[in-house]
Amino acid sequence: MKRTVHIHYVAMLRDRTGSSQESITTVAANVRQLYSEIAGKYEFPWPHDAFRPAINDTIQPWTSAIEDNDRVLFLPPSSGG
Amino acid sequence: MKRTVHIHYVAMLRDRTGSSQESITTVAANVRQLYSEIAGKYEFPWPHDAFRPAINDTIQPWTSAIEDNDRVLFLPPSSGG
Amino acid sequence: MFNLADHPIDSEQLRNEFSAHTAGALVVFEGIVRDFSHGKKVVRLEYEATPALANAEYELIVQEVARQYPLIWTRCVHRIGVVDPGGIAIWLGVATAHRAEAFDACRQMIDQIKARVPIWKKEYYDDGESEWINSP
Amino acid sequence: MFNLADHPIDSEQLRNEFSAHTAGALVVFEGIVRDFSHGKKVVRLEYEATPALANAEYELIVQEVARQYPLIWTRCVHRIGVVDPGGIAIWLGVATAHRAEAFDACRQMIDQIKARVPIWKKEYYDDGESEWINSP
Repeated sequence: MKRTVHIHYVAMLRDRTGSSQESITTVAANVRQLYSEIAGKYEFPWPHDAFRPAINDTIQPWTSAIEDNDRVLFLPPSSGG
Repeated sequence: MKRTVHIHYVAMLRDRTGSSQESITTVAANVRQLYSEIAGKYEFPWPHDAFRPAINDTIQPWTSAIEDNDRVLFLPPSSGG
Repeated sequence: MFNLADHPIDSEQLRNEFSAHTAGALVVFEGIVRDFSHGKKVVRLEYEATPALANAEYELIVQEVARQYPLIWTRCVHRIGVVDPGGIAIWLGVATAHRAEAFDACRQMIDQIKARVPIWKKEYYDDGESEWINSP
Repeated sequence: MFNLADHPIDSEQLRNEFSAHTAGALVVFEGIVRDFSHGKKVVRLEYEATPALANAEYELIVQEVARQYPLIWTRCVHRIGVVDPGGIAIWLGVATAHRAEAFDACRQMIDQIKARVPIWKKEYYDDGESEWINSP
């Protein structure tokens, strides 16, 4: 089943992809699969577990299912303060 | 040998003696003996080692000799902050 | 309360948000941008954050810390955007009845904020290079 | 630098005395007069101190702490005279390069200041009684 998801790129992910947001149609069932798809597309040098996934502004496990129209972020390690 | 010393009373010592400063002539040779004299005069309920003696604005041991014209304080336990 | 600020942090204004007669101790931490990092001269930083996620994570941290220490007041502001050396990156204030718990709670909060709140820092150096800090 | 103030402490002014691009962390402790102490309602405090001795003891403490932590900046003001509940009794700021040492140094300094700097506090209660705190 295909879903449209809105991926927001921050920090080094935005630098790498060259955009801060894109909407894609995917067959990925969970956020882990979605990361693999994106990582392949942009040749990310980072393993998925370098990030925390967030769906619709909530941090979620990598096994979380994605739904049509979800807003997804991959959060790099924090470096605030 | 008699010396004149200037004793400054702070906090509960001032409350007890009813004055913030007095000059006395004493035969006390050190600050420990001076405390005993004062403690007797005003019937202090406190042992000498409840205080730290200061002579001419420097904290000193109880065995310190006192000289003519010294300025002496007995410092109660701190309660600042 | 937490917020992200895209303008310089005003310590005075934040301090003045505090007033509680039951508090005996206020500990404030300010993280300031240093002009030297990773062996290079820093010319500026840039902070980026995701507001909703940052807020939610901060609130989780407050709840966790409040289970250990009787917090009376907490306030935090973190900069986003460009910050020059000497500028305040984060202001965190914690008030409690007694001083030991104010120090402990403030320290635990700043440690957790730095580790968990989704905020990212890019350092720009005087050799023209730049780097995302803690990049995987 | 240390001083005794017979007027309300201005946190903002003290904070603004600080500026050092080599410091990455500023920790400020404020001790605030609580309205409840020893089971009674406090209506006011009165602080008394011996300026020269207080200054000398504070400087000793700074020297001791500076042997353990690389202090970049320290500043302390303590009130004397009448302070009402909610008023600031002491303001202590410590800046260092990194945050762990700023917390540790600030905490050690306030502990030592309270224990050693010759300042005395009398509490006045709403039942008309008053008491020197830590009286022997």
